[in-house]
Amino acid sequence: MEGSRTDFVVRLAGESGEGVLSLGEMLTTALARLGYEVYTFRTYPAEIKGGTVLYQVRVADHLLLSYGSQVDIFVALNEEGYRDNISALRPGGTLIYDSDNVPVHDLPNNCVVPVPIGTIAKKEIGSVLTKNVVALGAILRYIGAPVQAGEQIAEQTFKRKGEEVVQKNFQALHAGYNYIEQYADCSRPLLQGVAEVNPNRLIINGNEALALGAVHGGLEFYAGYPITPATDIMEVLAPILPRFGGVVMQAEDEIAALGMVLGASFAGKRAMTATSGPGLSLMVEQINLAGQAEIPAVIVDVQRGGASTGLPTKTSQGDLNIAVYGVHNESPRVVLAPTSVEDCFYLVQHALNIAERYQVPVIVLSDQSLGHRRCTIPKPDLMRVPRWERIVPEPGTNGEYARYAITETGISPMAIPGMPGLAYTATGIEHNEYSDPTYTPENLQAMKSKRFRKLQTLGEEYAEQFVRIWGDPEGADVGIIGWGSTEGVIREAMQLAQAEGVKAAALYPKMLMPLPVHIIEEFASKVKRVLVPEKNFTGEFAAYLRAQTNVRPISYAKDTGLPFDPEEIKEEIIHVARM
Amino acid sequence: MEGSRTDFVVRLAGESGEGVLSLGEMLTTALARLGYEVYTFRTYPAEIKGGTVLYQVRVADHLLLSYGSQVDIFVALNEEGYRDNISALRPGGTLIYDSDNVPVHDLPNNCVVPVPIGTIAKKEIGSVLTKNVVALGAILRYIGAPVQAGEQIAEQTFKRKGEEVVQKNFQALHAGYNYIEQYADCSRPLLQGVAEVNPNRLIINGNEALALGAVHGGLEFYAGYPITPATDIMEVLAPILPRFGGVVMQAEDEIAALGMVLGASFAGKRAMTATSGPGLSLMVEQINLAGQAEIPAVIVDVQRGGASTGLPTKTSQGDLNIAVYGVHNESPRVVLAPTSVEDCFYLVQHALNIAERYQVPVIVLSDQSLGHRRCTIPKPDLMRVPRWERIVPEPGTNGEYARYAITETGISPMAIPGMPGLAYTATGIEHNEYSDPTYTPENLQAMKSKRFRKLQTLGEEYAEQFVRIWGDPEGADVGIIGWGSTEGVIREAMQLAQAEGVKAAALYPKMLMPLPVHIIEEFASKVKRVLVPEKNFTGEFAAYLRAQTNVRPISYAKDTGLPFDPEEIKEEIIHVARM
Amino acid sequence: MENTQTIHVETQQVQRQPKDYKSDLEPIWCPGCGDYGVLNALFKALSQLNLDPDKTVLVSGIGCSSRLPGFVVTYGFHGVHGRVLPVATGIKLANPELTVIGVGGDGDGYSIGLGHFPHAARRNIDITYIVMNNQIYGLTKGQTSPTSSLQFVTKTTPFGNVEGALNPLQIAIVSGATFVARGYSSMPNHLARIFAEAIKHPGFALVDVFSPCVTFNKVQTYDYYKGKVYEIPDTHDPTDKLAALRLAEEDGMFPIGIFYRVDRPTLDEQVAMIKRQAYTENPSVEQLFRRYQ
Amino acid sequence: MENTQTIHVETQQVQRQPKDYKSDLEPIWCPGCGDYGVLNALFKALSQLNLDPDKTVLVSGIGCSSRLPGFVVTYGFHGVHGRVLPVATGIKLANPELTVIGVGGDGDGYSIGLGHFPHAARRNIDITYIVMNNQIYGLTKGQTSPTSSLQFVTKTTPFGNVEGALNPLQIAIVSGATFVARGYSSMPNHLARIFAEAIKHPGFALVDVFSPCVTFNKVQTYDYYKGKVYEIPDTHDPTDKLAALRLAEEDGMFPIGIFYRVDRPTLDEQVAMIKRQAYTENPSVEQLFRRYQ
Ligand SMILES: Cc1ncc(C[n+]2csc(CCOP(=O)(O)OP(=O)(O)O)c2C)c(N)n1
Ligand SMILES: Cc1ncc(C[n+]2csc(CCOP(=O)(O)OP(=O)(O)O)c2C)c(N)n1
Ligand code: SF4
Ligand code: SF4
Ligand SMILES: [Mg+2]
Ligand SMILES: [Mg+2]
Repeated sequence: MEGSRTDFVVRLAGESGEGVLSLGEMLTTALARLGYEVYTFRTYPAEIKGGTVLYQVRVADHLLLSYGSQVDIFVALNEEGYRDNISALRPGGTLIYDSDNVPVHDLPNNCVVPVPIGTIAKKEIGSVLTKNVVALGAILRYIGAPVQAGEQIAEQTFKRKGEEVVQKNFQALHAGYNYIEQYADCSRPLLQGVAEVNPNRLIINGNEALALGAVHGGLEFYAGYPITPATDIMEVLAPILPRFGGVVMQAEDEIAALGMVLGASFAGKRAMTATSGPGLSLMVEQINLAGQAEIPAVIVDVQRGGASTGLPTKTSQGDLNIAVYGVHNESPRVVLAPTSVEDCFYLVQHALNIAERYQVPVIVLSDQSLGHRRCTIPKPDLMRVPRWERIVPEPGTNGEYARYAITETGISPMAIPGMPGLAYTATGIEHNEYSDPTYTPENLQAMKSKRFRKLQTLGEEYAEQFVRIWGDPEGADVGIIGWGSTEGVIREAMQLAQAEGVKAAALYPKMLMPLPVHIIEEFASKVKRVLVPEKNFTGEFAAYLRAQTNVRPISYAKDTGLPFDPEEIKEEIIHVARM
Repeated sequence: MEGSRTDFVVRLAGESGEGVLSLGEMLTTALARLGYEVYTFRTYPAEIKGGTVLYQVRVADHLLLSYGSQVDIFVALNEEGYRDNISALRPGGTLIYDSDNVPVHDLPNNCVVPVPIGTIAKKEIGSVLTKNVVALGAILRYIGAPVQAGEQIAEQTFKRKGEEVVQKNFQALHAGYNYIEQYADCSRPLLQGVAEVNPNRLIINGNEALALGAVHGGLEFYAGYPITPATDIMEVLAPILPRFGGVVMQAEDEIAALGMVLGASFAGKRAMTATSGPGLSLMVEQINLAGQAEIPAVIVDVQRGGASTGLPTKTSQGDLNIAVYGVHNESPRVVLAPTSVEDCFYLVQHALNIAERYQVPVIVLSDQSLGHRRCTIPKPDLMRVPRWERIVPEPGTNGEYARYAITETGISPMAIPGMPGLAYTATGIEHNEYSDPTYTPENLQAMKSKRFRKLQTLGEEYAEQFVRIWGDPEGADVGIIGWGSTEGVIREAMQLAQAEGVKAAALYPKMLMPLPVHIIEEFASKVKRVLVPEKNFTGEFAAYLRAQTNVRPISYAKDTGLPFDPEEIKEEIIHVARM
Repeated sequence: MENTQTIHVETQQVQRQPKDYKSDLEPIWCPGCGDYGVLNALFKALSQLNLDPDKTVLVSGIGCSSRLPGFVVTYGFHGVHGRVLPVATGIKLANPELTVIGVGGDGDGYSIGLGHFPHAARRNIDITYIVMNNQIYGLTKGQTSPTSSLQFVTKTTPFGNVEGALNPLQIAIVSGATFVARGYSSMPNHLARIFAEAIKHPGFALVDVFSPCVTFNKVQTYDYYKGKVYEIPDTHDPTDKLAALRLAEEDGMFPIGIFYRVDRPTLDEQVAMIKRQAYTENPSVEQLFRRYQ
Repeated sequence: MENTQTIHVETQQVQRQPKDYKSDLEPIWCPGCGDYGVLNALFKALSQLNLDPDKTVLVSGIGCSSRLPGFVVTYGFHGVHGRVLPVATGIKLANPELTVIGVGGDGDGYSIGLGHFPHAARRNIDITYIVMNNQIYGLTKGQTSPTSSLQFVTKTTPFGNVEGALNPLQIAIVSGATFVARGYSSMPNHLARIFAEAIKHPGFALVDVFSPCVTFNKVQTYDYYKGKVYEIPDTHDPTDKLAALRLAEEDGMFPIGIFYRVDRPTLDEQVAMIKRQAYTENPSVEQLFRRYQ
């Protein structure tokens, strides 16, 4: 980060239901369109109205790996938001606040900018609904962005509500912009220089990237049941998939959603569902059916905070255990975890591919912080992940087709209804090669081995391709093994640690089941100590590594509902290095 | 076993639906009533009619630990049963078979006794339904038991069908008995001496023992949904529990069953459900609710074979993973595993106690082989497990009661509807001490710690009491760490290994979560190698031990649908000792 | 109607006012949400019946509406999505002395929870079930629900809803519910009266309530219901099943009031009878052992 | 009735006989089980319609009855307990060319599976759903089911069943099913005719079949039905919803035949329409990126 000219963090906090999320999204898009890199985080209460929404955007002229450690500009739109977040503002940072709503006490170390946002919106513009656009104008001016950046996004946002609304919002934008121009005494142009606008970039979040990736990966059938924070995957797909000839169904619950997915997949379609913890729990029985009856299916779990209903709008990495172990008795499954917004686009294509080729359920573990992380990514490469098709048998004569033929790879060619002479009955009862119910010990051993052999084949052929290593493990003080959404923040923390003289390397396996055991053990053997940071309470991944590999890691498990902070991880790296 | 005079194994095999199970149960009870120890195993097809039923009973004048390794008398009632089982008959053993049904080839090393069972039943008695009682008579005579033993059990079995039926069956019994007397040329009185009849014994299976234990443990509410092999727990309870003032409800599915249990428990009753793998899968979401909202509940899982529908009438130990890890995000739970039929009676009382005192869901992992194992046990000691009651608060003033008060033990006194001034709302949303929804990181940490602290408290106070050690680990060649229903067979295998000069010891923790880590590590440190035998495919317990302790065990995981054979384990012990 | 077994009219005690049932937790609903009307009507009904908060339990699932128990001073059980009725059934069977009221949304009760609804009805368990039917999923920000109208546009049905709407009243009636009613959150006195009748009714009582979601449902608004909602005339015979089914048939107008009300033994009564029938003095496990000797 | 979109009458092909649909797997039902009659009637219906086994899918759950797909030479999906209808819906939406028939028991469909049944009906997905209703759980050896009669004694209800029986026909009708019928396994020709009509019907078709469990149900036996089962007279108007509901009302006699039959757009048709409406030539993900630039 040394040498970079622009790198700052804006945090917004305000009443739920008052347009804070929308303000954050507009600000983010406006800045990204100016050519800056952006990286966001948001969290909001589980209620529709009431409680505080928090939106944080980090802006820089270089690649961003986290949403930052400290806040440079804090925009407080309600009292509770102010109270809960003011301590995050760094000394010397700026507080911009709605002086109609927020009583502010002495802040000797900060620049303080009161803006009567409510009054401006109501009195000057004549609509309290424009409050967030007044704030947008004020922020843009304060950081030195041109007002046109705001106009463009306001127009796009309000276009479908009619010209009148657009004009009102233009007024609001300018009012906020001008207010700062006239009254603020410490406004600083934080946007240094002019970034170059790169058309080969997207401003997108993890859920959106995953949905688009699935469409590109040939998704033909989606069934789901709404649940925070996964619902927007279905909402992105609903208007799009039919254009590609696909179907999106809202089911009556998650059990039905996966039932429909399995039906569609059995009938030959690439099929997927997305949910969060409570929904995944309800799917457990049929995920097992998919493993046992060898029916392809992709199940996306956008993990959220807390057990049971827990903290539905917060983040966590708490579903690893149920993803890898949530099955009565044993059937094979694959578990993948994307590590970045960009990765969401690609990994879901792999998930669809693996499900089809290996006839297994594939669980994709995203999380709220990744799903709702809006940031700039290079425009995805549409050629990167080639399509794998299901292996189907030659037409045959009914009664002769061995649906569950025992093969070396474990993969048995799978017929699709409509194919002539291959009629068979898929079943979750233990069966022989011809899918007839069979209960002998010999058959059980043969069939279970065959099914699990598929994971072995997959692991051997592809484990390496799903591993990313950062830094040089050879002789590193600390080797981090992490998973999922924490990759960026860990990389940033490694840089920070490096600056303090501690050498760290990191390994991220995106395929968690089957686990690339040899690669992990090799990595671990090169570093002095292994640290496993994760956002949960019991250290699920660390325990999983202990169970599956010879690595004895140090677990850093912390469950807060919020993503890691790079400073915090840096401290932990240094702590472990000096242990 | 040296020095014992009576110890032999009878295996019965015949067509499903033709009374083989009932024959097995009559034979077992008759022998047990004569004073012998019995130990049985049964398996049957997943269909109501068709396929082969297998029933094996081992009879001895000393304590039995397994159903034996080799068959001394094989009774074949249908052709398929003969074909599939004849190889299990030991050289020198006897085949008794229904000569109307089973074509037998040369068996030079065996004594072969054809009995025209069908003809006798049809022609002589006039009812094919009496076939199994004809067989009973033949077997009793062959092994040297008095015919009265058969009369007593036949009377008891057929009494409620009327005197006529009883008389027909008496005839059948005698016909079979006399047939052997007259025609069999190698009949041997295998029952040596006269055992002493001990009135302080029960002839009972694991499911029955568990159901009675629950009643004795103060069970007040049971809701369940039928599923093999757990249904008989509900069937035992249904006529009994109302006599004790309790309620038994058949719910519409397992989700509803656990919902009812949680409702009843919330309302102050000791409540339980029982199911098998598929049902447990459906309960996952609400087990998590119980953990998070701190509602006592006991969930019995009588594990069955195979993933998904799998092998519903076979046995396995395949549900350990889902029992300990089957939860999205993390909430506390306790997992217990009874190791013998006798243990079922006691452990379920502990389960109810722990659920009540610690306000957690308690999963009890039994399995088909244990649930349907009928054997002789000492009459249970009704004083052994003292009752623990729920800790309730003093009456208060509504609005002031801190339902989820943070305490040192983690246990917060729990009010019961009806108690004055303590109205509160139980909730699965993350909450503060007053059960108000709360989403801050600090609260999350405090509450999650509090909830998990209960497991720590439990583990520290009671871990030791749930551990059984067999043999002396100090310097043992092999230290076995096992769980659940395999305890008896492992003990017998250890004796067999000892006879071949290999010293083994075994540790059985009946509390699997929280796991008595220190005790396990201490045990492991004393033995040369640690072997973990279990009836599943992936070695779930071995992996769990690796994850939770510093032990690096050798896994012997074998999934066949049938229990272990002591010879097989002995071989493995010797193999590991010589590794 | 006899119903002493279900509610606790404590004549000795002070008459509780509606506000006495209000908890310290402020409702988190959007201003204008229909659920406020439902909550207020419930306060009134509880007060009319002078129910003891310590002997009353509100059970809910997940949704905006399902947050209601926290706003009332009674015992409450805020469980998982869709499982109100099994939990309520368990509570009532465990302690028939309690007044048990299930509450929740149309998604909670008629979508994911639909597998329990006809069973609770046919069992005639003595509980009241209040559904705040806003024809949408509120808490997850506006998707179609099983009661959403045809052509309804949401983010999950951008081309318009193509699924026929469920008729919860008819389903309740044919499933065996013994009290079936509908109310409207903007008519709180009428609604309170229905709630009181439902709670007093011994058996399974459904009250489906139109409770507009002002934030996400732009079709079934207060305006929409204006002129369409009318009270069921006295001429309707609520014991006539087919008449009730006909009245509940969808025709663009919305009668509110009691559609159906009959008497039938309740599950809890019958379970109590079984207990009395089976009862043995000083039952002991020792006795049970005999069968296994 | 127009139904070319659902079934494949291949005039070019040889006429298939009932036995041509029989698979090599022998049914494992007890001798005398009603399910044999259902299987034979299904063979006949398939033959009458001359359905192509390669374009027909039987979907089932778990139970004695749910083993049926294995005994028929068509594609089959033998899933988990209670989830027939979601799976069948997924198959039909994925490939509307297929004829999709759900089969199962009363436990599978009306107990654990009841949460899906009204939804499939209101969506009017074009599938046929055959329930072998023996008023008991066969495979788990005889427990009460939601259609068991009052007082029915089983091992789980030793004091007699105290829960009212569900009326699956009425539930189907009020939920929006467009074809609702009942048959009897001992009248295989009548049953085959109903099956054929149901399969031809475009939309959700329920056929509830009395199919006695000779091993565990000692009340609803063949004798029991004798004289109680009668064919619905021609005077009945199957498009009259209230008349259908009345006819389905329980009164000790059991009419069989078609209770209700109407036309309404099917889910699969409407989903196909949405696809046509949304269709863009050569859709590309590249285009979708624009919104995110
Ligand atoms: C198993 C599960 N699936 C999905 C969700 C997400 N979810 C929460 S509330 C809700 C539906 C809310 O609709 P409704 O019940 O009508 O209540 P409303 O908010 O409209 O009052 C959903 C789908 C969940 N909490 N649990
Ligand atoms: C989730 C789950 N719960 C329970 C079972 C056990 N089970 C198998 S079949 C069945 C019910 C069978 O009754 P029904 O559907 O009426 O079929 P029938 O055998 O009478 O034809 C049950 C409860 C199961 N397989 N899965
Ligand atoms: S979102 Fe709708 S249902 Fe939820 S509180 Fe707001 S208005 Fe009410
Ligand atoms: S148990 Fe009943 S339903 Fe099952 S096959 Fe036998 S007769 Fe048929
Ligand atoms: Mg709603
Ligand atoms: Mg049945």
